[in-house]
Amino acid sequence: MNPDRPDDGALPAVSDFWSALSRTTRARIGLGRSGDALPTRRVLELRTDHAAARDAVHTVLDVPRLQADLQTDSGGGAAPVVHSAAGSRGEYLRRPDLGRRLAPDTVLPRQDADLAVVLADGLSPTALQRHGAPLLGALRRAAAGRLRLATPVIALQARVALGDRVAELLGTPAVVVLIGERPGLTTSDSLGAYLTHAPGLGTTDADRNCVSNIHPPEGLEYAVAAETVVRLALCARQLGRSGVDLKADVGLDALPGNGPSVLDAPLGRD
Amino acid sequence: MNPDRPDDGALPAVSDFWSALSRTTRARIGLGRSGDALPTRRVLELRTDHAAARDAVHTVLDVPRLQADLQTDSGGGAAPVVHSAAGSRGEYLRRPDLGRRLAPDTVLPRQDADLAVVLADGLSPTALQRHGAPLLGALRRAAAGRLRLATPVIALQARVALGDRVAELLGTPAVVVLIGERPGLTTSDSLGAYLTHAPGLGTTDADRNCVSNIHPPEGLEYAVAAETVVRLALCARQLGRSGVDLKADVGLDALPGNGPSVLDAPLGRD
Amino acid sequence: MRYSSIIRGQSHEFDGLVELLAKASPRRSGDELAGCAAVSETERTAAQWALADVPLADFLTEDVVPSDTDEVTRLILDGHDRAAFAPVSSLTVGGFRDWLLATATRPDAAGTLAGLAPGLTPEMVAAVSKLMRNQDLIAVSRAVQMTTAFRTTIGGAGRLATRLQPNHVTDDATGVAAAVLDGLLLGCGDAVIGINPASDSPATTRRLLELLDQVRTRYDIPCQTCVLTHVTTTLQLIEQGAPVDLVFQSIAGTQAANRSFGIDLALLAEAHDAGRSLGRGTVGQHVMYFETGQGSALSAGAHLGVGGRPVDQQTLETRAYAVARAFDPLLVNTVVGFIGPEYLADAKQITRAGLEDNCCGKLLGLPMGVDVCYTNHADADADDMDDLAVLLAVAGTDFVITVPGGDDVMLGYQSLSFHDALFLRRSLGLRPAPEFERWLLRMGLLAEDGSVLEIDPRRSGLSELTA
Amino acid sequence: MRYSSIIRGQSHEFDGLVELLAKASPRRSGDELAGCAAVSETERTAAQWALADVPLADFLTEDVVPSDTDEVTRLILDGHDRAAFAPVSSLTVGGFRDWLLATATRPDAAGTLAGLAPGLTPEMVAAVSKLMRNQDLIAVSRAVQMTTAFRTTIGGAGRLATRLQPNHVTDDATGVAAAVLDGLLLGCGDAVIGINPASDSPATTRRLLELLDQVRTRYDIPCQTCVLTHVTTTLQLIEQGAPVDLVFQSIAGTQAANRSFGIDLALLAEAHDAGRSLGRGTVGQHVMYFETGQGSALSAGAHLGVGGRPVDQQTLETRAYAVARAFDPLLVNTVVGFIGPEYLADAKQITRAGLEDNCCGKLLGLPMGVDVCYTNHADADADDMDDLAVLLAVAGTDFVITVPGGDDVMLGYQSLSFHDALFLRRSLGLRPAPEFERWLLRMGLLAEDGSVLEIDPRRSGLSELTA
Ligand code: B12
Ligand code: B12
Repeated sequence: MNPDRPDDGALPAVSDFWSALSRTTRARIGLGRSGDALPTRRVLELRTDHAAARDAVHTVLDVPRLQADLQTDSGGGAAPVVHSAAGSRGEYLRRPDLGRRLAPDTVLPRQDADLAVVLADGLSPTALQRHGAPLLGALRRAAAGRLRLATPVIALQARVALGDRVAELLGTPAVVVLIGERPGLTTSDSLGAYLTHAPGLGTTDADRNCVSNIHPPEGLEYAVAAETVVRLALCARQLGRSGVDLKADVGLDALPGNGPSVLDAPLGRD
Repeated sequence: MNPDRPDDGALPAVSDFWSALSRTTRARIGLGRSGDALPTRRVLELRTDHAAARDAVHTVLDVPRLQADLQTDSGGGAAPVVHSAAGSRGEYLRRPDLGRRLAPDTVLPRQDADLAVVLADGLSPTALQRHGAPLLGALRRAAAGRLRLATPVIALQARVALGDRVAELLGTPAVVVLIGERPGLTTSDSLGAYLTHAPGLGTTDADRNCVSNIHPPEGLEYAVAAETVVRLALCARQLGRSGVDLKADVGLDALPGNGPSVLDAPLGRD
Repeated sequence: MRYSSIIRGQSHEFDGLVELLAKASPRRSGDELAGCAAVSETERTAAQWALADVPLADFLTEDVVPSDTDEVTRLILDGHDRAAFAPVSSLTVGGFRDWLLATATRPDAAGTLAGLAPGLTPEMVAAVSKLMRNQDLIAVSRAVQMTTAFRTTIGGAGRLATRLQPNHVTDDATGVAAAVLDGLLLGCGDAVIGINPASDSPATTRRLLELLDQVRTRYDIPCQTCVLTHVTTTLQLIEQGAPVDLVFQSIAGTQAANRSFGIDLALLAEAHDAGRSLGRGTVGQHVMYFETGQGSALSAGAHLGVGGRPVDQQTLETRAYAVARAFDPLLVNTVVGFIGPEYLADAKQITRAGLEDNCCGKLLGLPMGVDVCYTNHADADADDMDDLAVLLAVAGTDFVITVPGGDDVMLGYQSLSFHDALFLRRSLGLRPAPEFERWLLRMGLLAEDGSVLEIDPRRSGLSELTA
Repeated sequence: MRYSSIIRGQSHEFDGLVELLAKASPRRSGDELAGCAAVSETERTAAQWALADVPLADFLTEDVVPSDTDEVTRLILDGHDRAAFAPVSSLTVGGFRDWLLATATRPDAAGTLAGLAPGLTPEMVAAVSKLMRNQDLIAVSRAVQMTTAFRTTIGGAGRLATRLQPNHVTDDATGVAAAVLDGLLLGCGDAVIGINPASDSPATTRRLLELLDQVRTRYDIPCQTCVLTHVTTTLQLIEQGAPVDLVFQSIAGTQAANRSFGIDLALLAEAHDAGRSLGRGTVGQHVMYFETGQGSALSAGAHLGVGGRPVDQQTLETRAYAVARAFDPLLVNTVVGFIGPEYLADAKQITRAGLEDNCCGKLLGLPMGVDVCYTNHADADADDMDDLAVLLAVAGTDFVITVPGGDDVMLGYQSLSFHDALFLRRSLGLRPAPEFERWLLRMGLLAEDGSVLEIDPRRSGLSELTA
């Protein structure tokens, strides 16, 4: 059996049936059976993927490369880098409280902008490495003429709530955190975007909105994700708050739209 | 419930029945039932004892105190101390191979004696601390006029087979290792005595004899253990080897005995 | 109150129930993170000895989370049924463990325990669980037998239901349908066919609801469907006439934690009423589906109790069950290994927590399921999940979560696979929910001996599902 | 042979079956100690991919331990039954796993697997186990159903037997008898009442043998007794006419390891003959009782295979079963967590090894029991043993070891308690060996529903046992 070349040994026709469907989802459907169990090659695939996913958690972000990608994509000076209060990857995993706080003495210049943008490694540095720059580019395009974005900040060993502190330092009324979601077996490079209007000390997750699973080609596309974030940000400004009260497609039709967003509810490819 | 004051809540008469029997064994008999399960106080006792037993493994031998006890008991200079090749307790537990080797550059003066005596911490330093000196005293008395004992050596982070190396250095034809057996829940201070005749590189456990569970008052008494070791050593010298071939009570009757040994097979207290 | 015990001559003191419960908890990373865990095994057992002597009745007078600032505490106290409590009202926590284990071996155990449930507070139940070994948690929880119902009946002796979880990274309809087909062919979906939507949009949610409803009605499947969006979205969609079977929401054990989830008890009550008003159930009208999981309150910084002391995460979890039982749920699912290693570090902690949650939830009278799962940043693997799944099946858990190949590509974690459910049912002689079982037979998917047959999907009568 | 596989473009090479089997093994401390473990999870899975493609027939031509220096290897090869092997002779290791799991779901599984056993070598069985998840080990082992017999019948569907282990620090007769009484009152002892003697003396052993024989005959208990001394001592006592039911010996998977135990195959054959010559069995004449345990070969430095490479401890353990099956044992017990953390570091490793040993032994046709146990220097506790015990009971293990309160005061470790056996039997609907079950009923110790009754020892008819 070759791990890199699937051939599940099922009747060819059955296999065709499932492989047609497999083009519509990355979920592990039609795996076949050995008695009640998964066939040997499926078990080995899961083990191999698990080994890789565990490694993905511990990947280190290549900061200079990301900074370079951001510049290629969007021009401007190298993005500033901040660290959370978590000293190591091990500490980051055990101590989410530290991942939400900035390292002592972090300074950032105040900015006159509508939305701070934090590029955070989170649980998948790979996700940020791969999708951070193109997503930021899409965000810039979607925001053009509607929202003034602050200079992006790269945050290491960061949790979502770290964005609240960054926004405070920058002095922006809102923040979006583009963060590596925890790596799964199949998807280990997924970015999430968390928008928070008027972040402060009492902010909870109920006060945020989330756009998740950004990782084209399988996951959400950059342009759609970016347009959704921008519309949410505009809507939150109108409503005076983000979070559960911001029912995304309520009243949004009134807002000028630059393109499709998930708020228009496209059911993927269908 | 007071952990230090048992009161199992069973019918008093039933309890009397078992407490009479409990004087004959430290095994946890007559514990009562809650449905099929152990009553709460029994579960808590086991947990408390487990915490203590785990600590016992990591106890550190108080070497000066043991040396002093040995002197009080038997006169002579402070017993020399050797270390195995295991650097720490953690390494000792993970690397039995290191516990069987002497630390590099260990030197010991050659001795003109019949039997080397190694006092080894093994898995229960507490056992050696408590029973090492009195057992050595008993061994001295049992050996008097029958076997010449070498000056005892204290061995730290040691396994049984380390004795073979000590005997080589001392130049004795046989060795007995008095070693802390792994601590149990109830018995955490049990010493074992392992006798090896003509130890060498090819020696295996099949070439040794063992006298186990030495921890009066519940376990084997010093005098009995000592007498057994001495008889085994004499018998091994006669036979030319120790180990499985040395069927303990075969031909031993012919040997001059100083007292009772387990070879006389006393069924404990009955 | 101050509590104390003496171990081998050394005295240990505990300030109030909050500290006592926390220190008596089996070791777990979340309590260490919160700073309330015992510092040594000896201190832990000392707390357990002291806890064993606390009268159950004390939990009715000493708050763990202050009642004046926390509506969950008020819910617990106001809802307490003194008559149901009577049989155990004079027992200590230690005596209660003995009583439970003795009761569990009696033929009338299920009736006795069902009658007791309204008399128990979550804190009593959490307390006794801390004295229980894993085997006790299993023995007691399997003695609890109760059922809830909507279009299938959940729970009862000899049954193990499954949630079919066909998540998709972009909520693609065909992709979701393909996973539904896969699961149905493997005999899963009797607890619920439930999608976590990647998007938060009400429009997307509605389209997914309609998709699932079409599948269900087209094949006349006795099952309930659900899109696990925020309760406010579901409420809005009910108003708009979308086909909502079950109302989903994540809940936690304190008012503040629930607030961080954007909910409170009034909102849940409103949602419960709205759900029931639709009258869509056939064999029952339990409409709520709740998810919980140790650590969520701490994650939201909403884990403090009396005196500002951190409450241990298992006690808080059990309080979430008190929230659940106020709304007669069809399903309560603890997502035990889902959140991450900061709350449950490894397989040992996940296993223990899974057994605790299952037992505590069932003692409080709930239809309990467990998401037998782990994340890739935790110290666990598929072998550990095999073990936990077997333990829970023996412990009489009512349902488990199942995902294609055990891999949720959207939520980024591993749960059980449909195959795992087949293994569990065969190894322990467990069967699907009765209505669903009859449907499987009718569809030719089930053999007489209970095996799910391996058939060519194109000849299954379901193949059009993905067309 | 060189074996290789490519994972995500990176190639991994393995030199011979010895290295391939070792690197494909689930992580454990003993293999790390021996220096043969995979260095990363990726290397481990790479080895598993390569192993999956190895034809089973290759194990008949490529030695793991050289046949010219090892009598165990010669025993394995000489005893191999080609006809029995035929049904799987064309399969690879990976295909064999699929075959086993498919077979396990068929109604004729027990017959098929019993027929296959003589065709399997331990290396084939060890190899396939390395590809199996914990759930596979359970599914396959529970499909194996076979029995052995002496005065009770061991094994068979729906049964779980127990060794009653009444050890005493000084072999005191009254103390031993007290523990025997305790165990019998809790329904244990149907696999064997077996004492590990603290002393090595033949005279002591004989007195213990006589004590147990008196108890057995006095109360007419259908059971076998044993004093677990060295086989040479037992041989000597048989000659002297002592009442020996079973001949005990610890065994290992290489000639050199057995030599370090002071035994070889000829000695075991002699002992087997001597035991059978006594004709003391009533329902059968299986007289051997063997104990094994991962790590014993490595502990004796007797773990090297072809090319002087270390063989992994699980493969060596499985080879010990080949030694066992040559002598038609009544009981084979793997003392899985007994030796210490240098071989199995923690509960996860102990659990995995227990399931492997049980499955591999049963596949080779043996009556397998497991000493569900841990030592105080390992990272495990009673909760972990609760879990493993349940898993094994589901996996159809034939018997477990039981000790008063789970605490062996002489051997210094914790095993299951008599109570644990009650829990297991009730939770999984398992019953004692049939002959012993009838005796329990006759003695008024068993209720009709299979519960062991809680009765006053003084009114039990057994109380004189300790007088
Ligand atoms: C872990 C997780 C949770 C955990 C969070 C606790 C924790 N300590 O991690 C729990 C189980 C409690 C949870 C709850 C909910 N979650 Co959630 N969760 C996730 C998950 C699987 C991973 C998140 C991640 O990796 N974050 C990255 C790490 C590095 O950052 P972090 O700072 O550690 O994580 C924080 C955020 O993830 C935040 N969070 C988690 N879920 C949600 C949901 C929303 C809407 C917001 C604003 C924030 C938020 O909580 C964490 C702690 O502050 C994602 C799926 C995914 N693939 O990302 C879904 C996901 C983000 N959650 C989702 C939802 C809907 C919810 C709930 C609203 C469900 C409900 N009906 O109640 C609740 C309540 C959330 C809230 N307001 O607090 C959706 C969001 C959909 C959307 N586009 O809005 C997602 C995408 C999954 C899904 N498709 O269903 N969740
Ligand atoms: C662990 C153990 C084993 C392990 C040893 C492997 C290992 N790596 O530890 C295993 C399971 C393989 C084992 C096997 C046997 N054991 Co053993 N074992 C023990 C135990 C429980 C603990 C020993 C200990 O703590 N040692 C201290 C540590 C620090 O030293 P160590 O160097 O790590 O340990 C070495 C010795 O313990 C030695 N060893 C272990 N058992 C025996 C038995 C004899 C006779 C000898 C000479 C050496 C020996 O093996 C270890 C590795 O070299 C003791 C009971 C006790 N309370 O002590 C029984 C005990 C020592 N064993 C005993 C017996 C009888 C045996 C067997 C002979 C049984 C049999 N019929 O085959 C076999 C074969 C032993 C041999 N010749 O190698 C008896 C000895 C009785 C006596 N007075 O002679 C004891 C006292 C238990 C009992 N009462 O039944 N044993």
